[in-house]
Amino acid sequence: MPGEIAFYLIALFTVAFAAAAMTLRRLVHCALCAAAAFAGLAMIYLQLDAEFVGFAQLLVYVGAIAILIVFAVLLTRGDEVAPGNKQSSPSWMAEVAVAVLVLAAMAIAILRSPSLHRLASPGAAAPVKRIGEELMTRYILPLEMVGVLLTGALLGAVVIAMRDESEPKQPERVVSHLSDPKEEVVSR
Amino acid sequence: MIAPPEIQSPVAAGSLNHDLLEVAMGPHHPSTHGVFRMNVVLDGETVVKLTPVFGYLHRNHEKIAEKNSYLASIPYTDRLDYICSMTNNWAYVLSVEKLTGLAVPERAEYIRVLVAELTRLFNHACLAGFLLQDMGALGTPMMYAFREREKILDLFESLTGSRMMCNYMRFGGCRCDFPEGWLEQAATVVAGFDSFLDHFEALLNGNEILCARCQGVGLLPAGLAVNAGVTGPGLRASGVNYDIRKVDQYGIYNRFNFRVPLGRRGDVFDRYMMRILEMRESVKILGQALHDIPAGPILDAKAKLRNLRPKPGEAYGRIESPKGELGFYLISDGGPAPYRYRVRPPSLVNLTVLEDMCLGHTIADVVIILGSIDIVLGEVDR
Amino acid sequence: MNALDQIFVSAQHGLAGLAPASWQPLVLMVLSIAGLMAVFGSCFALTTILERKILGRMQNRFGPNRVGPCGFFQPLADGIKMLTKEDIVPFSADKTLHFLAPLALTVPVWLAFAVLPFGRNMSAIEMDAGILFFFAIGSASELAVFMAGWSSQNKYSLVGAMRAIAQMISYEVPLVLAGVPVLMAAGSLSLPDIVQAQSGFVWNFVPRWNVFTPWGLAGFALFLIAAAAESNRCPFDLPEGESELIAGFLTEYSGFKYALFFLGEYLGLFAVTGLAVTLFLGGWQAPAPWLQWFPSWGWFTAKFGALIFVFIWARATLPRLRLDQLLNFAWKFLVPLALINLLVAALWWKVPAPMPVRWLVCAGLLLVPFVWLARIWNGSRPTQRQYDYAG
Amino acid sequence: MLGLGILRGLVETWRNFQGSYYDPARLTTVQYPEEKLPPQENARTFPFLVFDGSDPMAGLRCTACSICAVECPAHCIDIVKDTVKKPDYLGKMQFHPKVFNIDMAVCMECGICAEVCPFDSIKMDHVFELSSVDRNMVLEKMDLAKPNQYFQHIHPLEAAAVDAARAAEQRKAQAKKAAAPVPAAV
Repeated sequence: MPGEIAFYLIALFTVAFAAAAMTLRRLVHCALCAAAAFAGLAMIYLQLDAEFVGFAQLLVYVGAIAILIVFAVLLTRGDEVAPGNKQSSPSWMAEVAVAVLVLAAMAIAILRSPSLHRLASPGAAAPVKRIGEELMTRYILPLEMVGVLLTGALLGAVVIAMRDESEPKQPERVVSHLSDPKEEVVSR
Repeated sequence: MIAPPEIQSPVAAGSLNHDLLEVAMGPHHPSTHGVFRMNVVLDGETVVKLTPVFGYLHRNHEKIAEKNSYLASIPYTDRLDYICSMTNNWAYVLSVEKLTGLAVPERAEYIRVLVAELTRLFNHACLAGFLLQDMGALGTPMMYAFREREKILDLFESLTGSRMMCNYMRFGGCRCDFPEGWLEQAATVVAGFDSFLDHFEALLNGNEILCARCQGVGLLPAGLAVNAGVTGPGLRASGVNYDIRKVDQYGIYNRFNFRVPLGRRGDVFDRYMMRILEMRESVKILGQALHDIPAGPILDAKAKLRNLRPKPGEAYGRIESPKGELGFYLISDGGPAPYRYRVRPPSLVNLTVLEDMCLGHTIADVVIILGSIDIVLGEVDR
Repeated sequence: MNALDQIFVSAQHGLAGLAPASWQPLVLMVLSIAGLMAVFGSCFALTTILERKILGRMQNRFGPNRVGPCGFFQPLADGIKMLTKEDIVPFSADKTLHFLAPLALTVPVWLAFAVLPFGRNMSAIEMDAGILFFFAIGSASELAVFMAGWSSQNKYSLVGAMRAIAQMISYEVPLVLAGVPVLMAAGSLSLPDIVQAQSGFVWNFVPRWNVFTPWGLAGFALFLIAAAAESNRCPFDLPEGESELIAGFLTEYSGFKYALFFLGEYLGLFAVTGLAVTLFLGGWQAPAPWLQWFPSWGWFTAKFGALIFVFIWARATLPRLRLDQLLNFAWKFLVPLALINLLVAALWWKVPAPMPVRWLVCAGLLLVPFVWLARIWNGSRPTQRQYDYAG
Repeated sequence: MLGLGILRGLVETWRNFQGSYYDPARLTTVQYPEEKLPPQENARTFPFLVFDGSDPMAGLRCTACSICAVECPAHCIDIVKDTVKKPDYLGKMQFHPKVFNIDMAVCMECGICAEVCPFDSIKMDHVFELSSVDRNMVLEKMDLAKPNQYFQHIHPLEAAAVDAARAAEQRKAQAKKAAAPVPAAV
């Protein structure tokens, strides 16, 4: 019973922050709320005794991805949404459609999952060691694929970032008070 | 009724939405060496524009001197570059001596060289300390420099009665002779300074962080330095051989055997090293002066302190102060006060190249470039 | 010996035994938390005064010596000053975030102490993935610093916050990578297991601490450097950079909020130092077989204190790096070296050779890239210069 | 860039760290309220007026010539001459100051007043702990007057020279007086 209360509290926390992340006006607030929602997710994992996944969620999402979002918010021009503007994108229909499709796909996958129909055995927490072993043996191919994908993404990011460098640099402005001596005529 | 101006947050409202960030560094900023302000325009952390704003410490020095007698201006010169009061005194009395044609007894000339080189020692040591403080070294080198400075200030106190505002030199000589044992004490301090420098250099010179921070930062090309009138170690770091002690040979500097170190690149590191190397040379000069100092009077018999009325005319006296060429330009109309009294402060003139040195560097570099120029706001703003 | 060693554990259990049985787990937990907060709270106070005194001595000054005997009540005076100071919130600040930032920094840092083993059987929680917990918790402080810098609506704060984020992201990578060989060696993510893996002695006098292996030594150095950067210590204190940015992201903080930031930074330093002790210096293990009579928590404290001293020592000596150099240093020097270190550590376990040979081979394999990387990371320019003299 | 310079720097700070515990040349701090530096003969802080004898107002050496007030760079000395003359130590009739004020808030302790005084009347003091809760920093004649013994105490060499010179002058004046039969009006 206390576990269930905790679950509902955490779920409320997560959903509330996720909603706040979508509705708040200031982008930085949204980013911080998103980080809080990520932390809520991590708590749900922890409540499920999935220590490794929970901490990885914290480390990756709160520690890295949220920071990246914040960075992106700061580095781009933070044009604030005007207070009266209710709908920020004209193509909202398409977006809703995409969201519904994704939700449907995930719901189908979850509903079809066999684990839904049996209760988790008590003490089924996966020790870190076993996760590691599984990753290194049974799931080695997906792991390697993810690694290759991430490396490719990294290289792509580097290439994109490097393009600025190859462009001809603007000549450094040399400001010298001596370059054009302004003759001042003193009249008496 | 005028509506109150709408207060907007500086970050959200204006600057961040543009690419450039305008920051007013100073007058309340930890590393502007006094009340100095730099209006910096930043692109990220890179400086694209820098406007020095000074005058916060203006004390009307020149006009006060035009009201006071010649003698009464000497204590005011102490307060120009308040670290090096002795050299300020010297530059001023030198120009009055030129104006009046007074001679200086030999012993007084030696005393002047002694105190001026001692001043150069602690000024340069403190500068290195301040520079490292600006670099974030928590003042450790500065404290070591201050430790040595205390010893020199003790000497100054027993000689002149005051540690910093010495008010020591007079037209045609000096105010008072050494107290007993002063020369021996000075010899001890000078003898200890070389080992202090060894330890100081061991602490700093090879430090990788210092090298990385200073080398290639704040380049000052020799041409620009000459055109802008930069003098002192900053000019010599750019490779220009110009030391007024050698050029003018004022006082008795032709009697001493010393060299003028020259840099090759003109960056912050070279300017820092110029100070270190010049300290070594100053120690040499001090050794020779302490050895050769003759007995005799310290004030010219014809010297007249009170009620001095030089013949109408003008004079410009200049010396190599630790910060560069310090000159006093005086016009006398025969009255008890100079008709025109003008200071040529090295700090101010050296400061004019600040923007040229800073452009393209980051905000962290601005601080150390400013530190390497070695300004004292008392002299800049006068 | 055993009694002294376990004095805190037995005291905790003795006290908990007074409570009814169903409450005992809760009481045990509360006692651990109270103990941790009391010990590290006073450790914070002690460190501030000792740091100032040591810095003073290194700079040939006395340091604070006016309040109480030898100035040791100075933290108390500082605390009263901080508490009674006016709490100023800038007019245009984002008041909620401005208020939350110091809390967001301090609270997770306290959590990080939960997994550190301070002595034999002395860790608040024994967790399977302890080190992962530690790093996950530590990553929250970046957001706190960002909140502080952004909400102050001050340009210096904002620049400081940007610096802080860039620095923390960059240095977390080498920090974790430097610790990975230790996890490989111990085969566990649990900190007590890592300490246990370092027990015993080679030839009966060299402890089997990780720091005595080449990869451990390199990892230790990398870890310390990255830890200094993670906790904003000199020479990586750019986010505060008082000579450049006034006080960086702390510029608009005063009073007790400022004190909380201060506390958070020091606690972060303590936590990461404690982790360094655990990972590389054998945790609470004694350094020699004949010194095992000394309680385990005593050894932990001694090693911990020594490392804190090293941080203070570096602070007294080094100027700070520039931001671009700082990032170059992380990405072009620390990260490659940490990766090479990982390889060398793997080699260390796989190479069948007698100990000294193995040691020399691995040390050589680390030394060569070290020299090479050290030369190139800042654009390979010579540091020695020649000067001409005229006349 | 191998970090050797950093290590050398660390050695240097370590040397200073342990040196500060036993080497007095390293730890130069003087813990001020408890310890004080021995006073230097030449040291100068604020000016004071020297008087001879025991009565400050009768023995004041000052003759209200105002040279110090004119030469003072900060013009912080304010002198009003008395209307009656009094004999000085040589028996000569001299004016004395009715008002002699020095504004210590303006004074910059340069010592020029003492330097230019032809009567050895104004000298530089050694006291420096002058802070008070009182805002009035204008010191008057009574506050400024200090006995010659005090002057002898803080500036022994200078005071000895001054005293000798004054004694010689006095002897000369007495010899003159003995030679001249008409006594000067007292």
